[in-house]
Amino acid sequence: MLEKVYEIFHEKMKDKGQGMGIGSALTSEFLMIAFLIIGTILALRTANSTILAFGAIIILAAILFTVPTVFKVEKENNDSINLSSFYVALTLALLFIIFLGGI
Amino acid sequence: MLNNSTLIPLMVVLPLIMAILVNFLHQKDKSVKFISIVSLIVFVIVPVVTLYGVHLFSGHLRTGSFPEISKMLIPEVYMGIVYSYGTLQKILMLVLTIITGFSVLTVINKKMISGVYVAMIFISLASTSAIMLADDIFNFFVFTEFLVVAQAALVIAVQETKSFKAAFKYMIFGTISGASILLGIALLLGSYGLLNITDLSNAIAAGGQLNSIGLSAVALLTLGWLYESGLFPFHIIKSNMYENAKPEISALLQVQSKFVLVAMAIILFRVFSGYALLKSVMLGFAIFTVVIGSVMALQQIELRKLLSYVAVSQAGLVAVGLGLGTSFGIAAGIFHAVNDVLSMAILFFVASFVYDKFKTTNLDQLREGLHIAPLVGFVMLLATLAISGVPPFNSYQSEWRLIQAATQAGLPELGILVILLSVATFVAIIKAFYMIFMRPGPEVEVNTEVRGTMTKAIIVILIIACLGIGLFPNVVYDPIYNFVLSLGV
Amino acid sequence: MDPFQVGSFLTAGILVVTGLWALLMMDNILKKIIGANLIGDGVNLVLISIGYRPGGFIPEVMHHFHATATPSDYSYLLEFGEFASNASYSLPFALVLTNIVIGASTLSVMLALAVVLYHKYHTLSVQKMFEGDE
Amino acid sequence: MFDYILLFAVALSALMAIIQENLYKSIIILTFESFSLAAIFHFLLATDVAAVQAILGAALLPGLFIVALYKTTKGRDE
Repeated sequence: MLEKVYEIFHEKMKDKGQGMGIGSALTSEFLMIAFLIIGTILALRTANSTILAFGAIIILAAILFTVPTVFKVEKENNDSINLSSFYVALTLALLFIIFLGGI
Repeated sequence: MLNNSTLIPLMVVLPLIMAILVNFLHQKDKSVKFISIVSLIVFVIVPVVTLYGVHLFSGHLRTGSFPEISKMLIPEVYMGIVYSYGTLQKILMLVLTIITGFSVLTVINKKMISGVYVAMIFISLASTSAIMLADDIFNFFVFTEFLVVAQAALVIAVQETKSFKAAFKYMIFGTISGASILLGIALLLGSYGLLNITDLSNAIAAGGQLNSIGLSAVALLTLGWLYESGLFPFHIIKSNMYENAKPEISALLQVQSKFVLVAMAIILFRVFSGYALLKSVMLGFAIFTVVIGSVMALQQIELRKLLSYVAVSQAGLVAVGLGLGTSFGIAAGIFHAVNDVLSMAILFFVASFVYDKFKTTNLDQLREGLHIAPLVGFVMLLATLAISGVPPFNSYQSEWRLIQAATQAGLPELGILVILLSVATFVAIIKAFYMIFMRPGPEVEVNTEVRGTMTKAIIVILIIACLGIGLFPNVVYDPIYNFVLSLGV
Repeated sequence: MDPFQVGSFLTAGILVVTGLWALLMMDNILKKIIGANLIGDGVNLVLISIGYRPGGFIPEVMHHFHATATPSDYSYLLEFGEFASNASYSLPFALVLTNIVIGASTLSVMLALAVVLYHKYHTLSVQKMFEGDE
Repeated sequence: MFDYILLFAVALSALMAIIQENLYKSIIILTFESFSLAAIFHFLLATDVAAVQAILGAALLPGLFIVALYKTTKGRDE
């Protein structure tokens, strides 16, 4: 299993250094997965256990389908000004929805 | 507590005066050098000798109650700016002035001295101290704008295309955040008629439930907070700034943004005390920043970029402590800010040394550095241990308190996340350490003229400070905890 | 509220939204800076509208009140209470003056950066500047 | 009545300044917007702010923009 994952990362990171690079990419991959699981538990624990169970299953499925997530995260965090603008607009809207909508 | 301390405004006024003075002395390098060293000594001394208290500019102490809500009659409005100076401000001011001093000394030592450059450093110092001291919400806004321009100017001074781009992005989004902070202030002024933070907090607490105007103000000010501290949507912009400044200036910039984070979060907590949703939202953004920052740091193969993302993710960790909202959590977050600023400054000074010595910070081109600079390598290893929370050092104390506070606040999952993040930070920086100092390979080109005595002295002093705080944490932590308790948020 | 005040708030809202749209969506670097200027104008208009008092008078220009004046000595001066209930609220004006100056300085720095970036890339398009090769 | 027309003019010229393709025209419209805003400030009983806004909006701001535009379009022609 792990060898397979290593192969995938090896394929994806041909131009970005090997060995330690892949090691750190794997670390960040595990960190992302841990964050997604812990975030789901944190967000849904307050609701109720049925929602928690379903939400956890959905998130696990999502993780299985999106692995490796690291490269997607990296793609979303480039230096482009347009992407930052999009996220700023999104955040502004989100803040107003949260505070004025009273979620 | 309420003595009118005259020395307090000197912390803001002196740097501004000195900035104007060294700005006039452009190209007279010797006098700039002399004046900067003398004024730096004064800047460090002033916070030490100042008494705790408040300073009232052209004002008088309010007696009795605050004015009625929504009634903007002139005689009832309490005009005049108030600066307050307590134990927390003293600790933060000391750390800020000392690291500013180290940055300026490095700049002088590198013969890059220029009047305008030092002036910009002094203006950013003055703005940060004003943000920490001000008890007036508009004064706070004015100095955030100053800080944005001064920091952008420090990055522009590098004169590379990438730094121009970073500064332009920083200023574009600075306009948005500045406008949103001012709009939030305007909404508060319109509905309560007050600018003084203490009065405003009393008025809002007496008004009960926030109405929709107040809630809009919360949203706008939160956006401003996210920008000033470089959290989630602005983390790329902030890390771009750190990356494209000279490393010794990045050491200063990260101190400023972390302290502004703490100061503005305290202002928000005081103004909207009792509004729990604000803290949850802060916590959410903080967690997201921490994770994204670490993940991005692990991917980098350029030392300065790596350290920038680590700095951003550590700022998120500070915000996690503040977002927990209990007094224990807030104190732990502020304590982590102080600790983290010290160890992060060591790493940035090491990056500065590496940049001068090897003429590059690209990790792929560096190897076998331990023969050339054994002391720097050793201190970088210690700083790596310090920043990832290994026991004898200071971050261990604060991260341990953060985990404890998370558990006490009923969120033990956060404790797990904090542990994972310190592991990730350790992996990211130890990778850089290995590649610079340990990796075998052919010799790299070395600039023999650079001896870096000043940088070595600075990093040794800072690592000793880290060790000292780690061994005697209560010297720093207890005053912070008492201050947070006295805030009553 | 006075209808003129409501109109000012609406205009300020239009200014802020227009500026935000230009700042976030426009590709031209000078249009972005124009957007930044419009946002600042909108916020200033909000602040000034807060201080407006329908049918009141201007506190700075008409010297109806002086700090040391008493009604018996200066019969043409208003009493403090009358002044305070008729003059527009002047605290926001001070804030707006500060903000105008800060906005102008920020704007000039941004314009200078735009010029420098133009000389590096020979284009005004932000897209090409920020996604071109280093 | 005139003050309401000014409000409308400010909103419209802000939109026009953004939509306008020609940057020179855009800057002229922006100057008009700044100046009308100064007039609105006068109607909102803030004369001192109106004076500052009129000076900045009518002289400094278009001057800076025109200089920047001149520097950039001249570079394109070379």
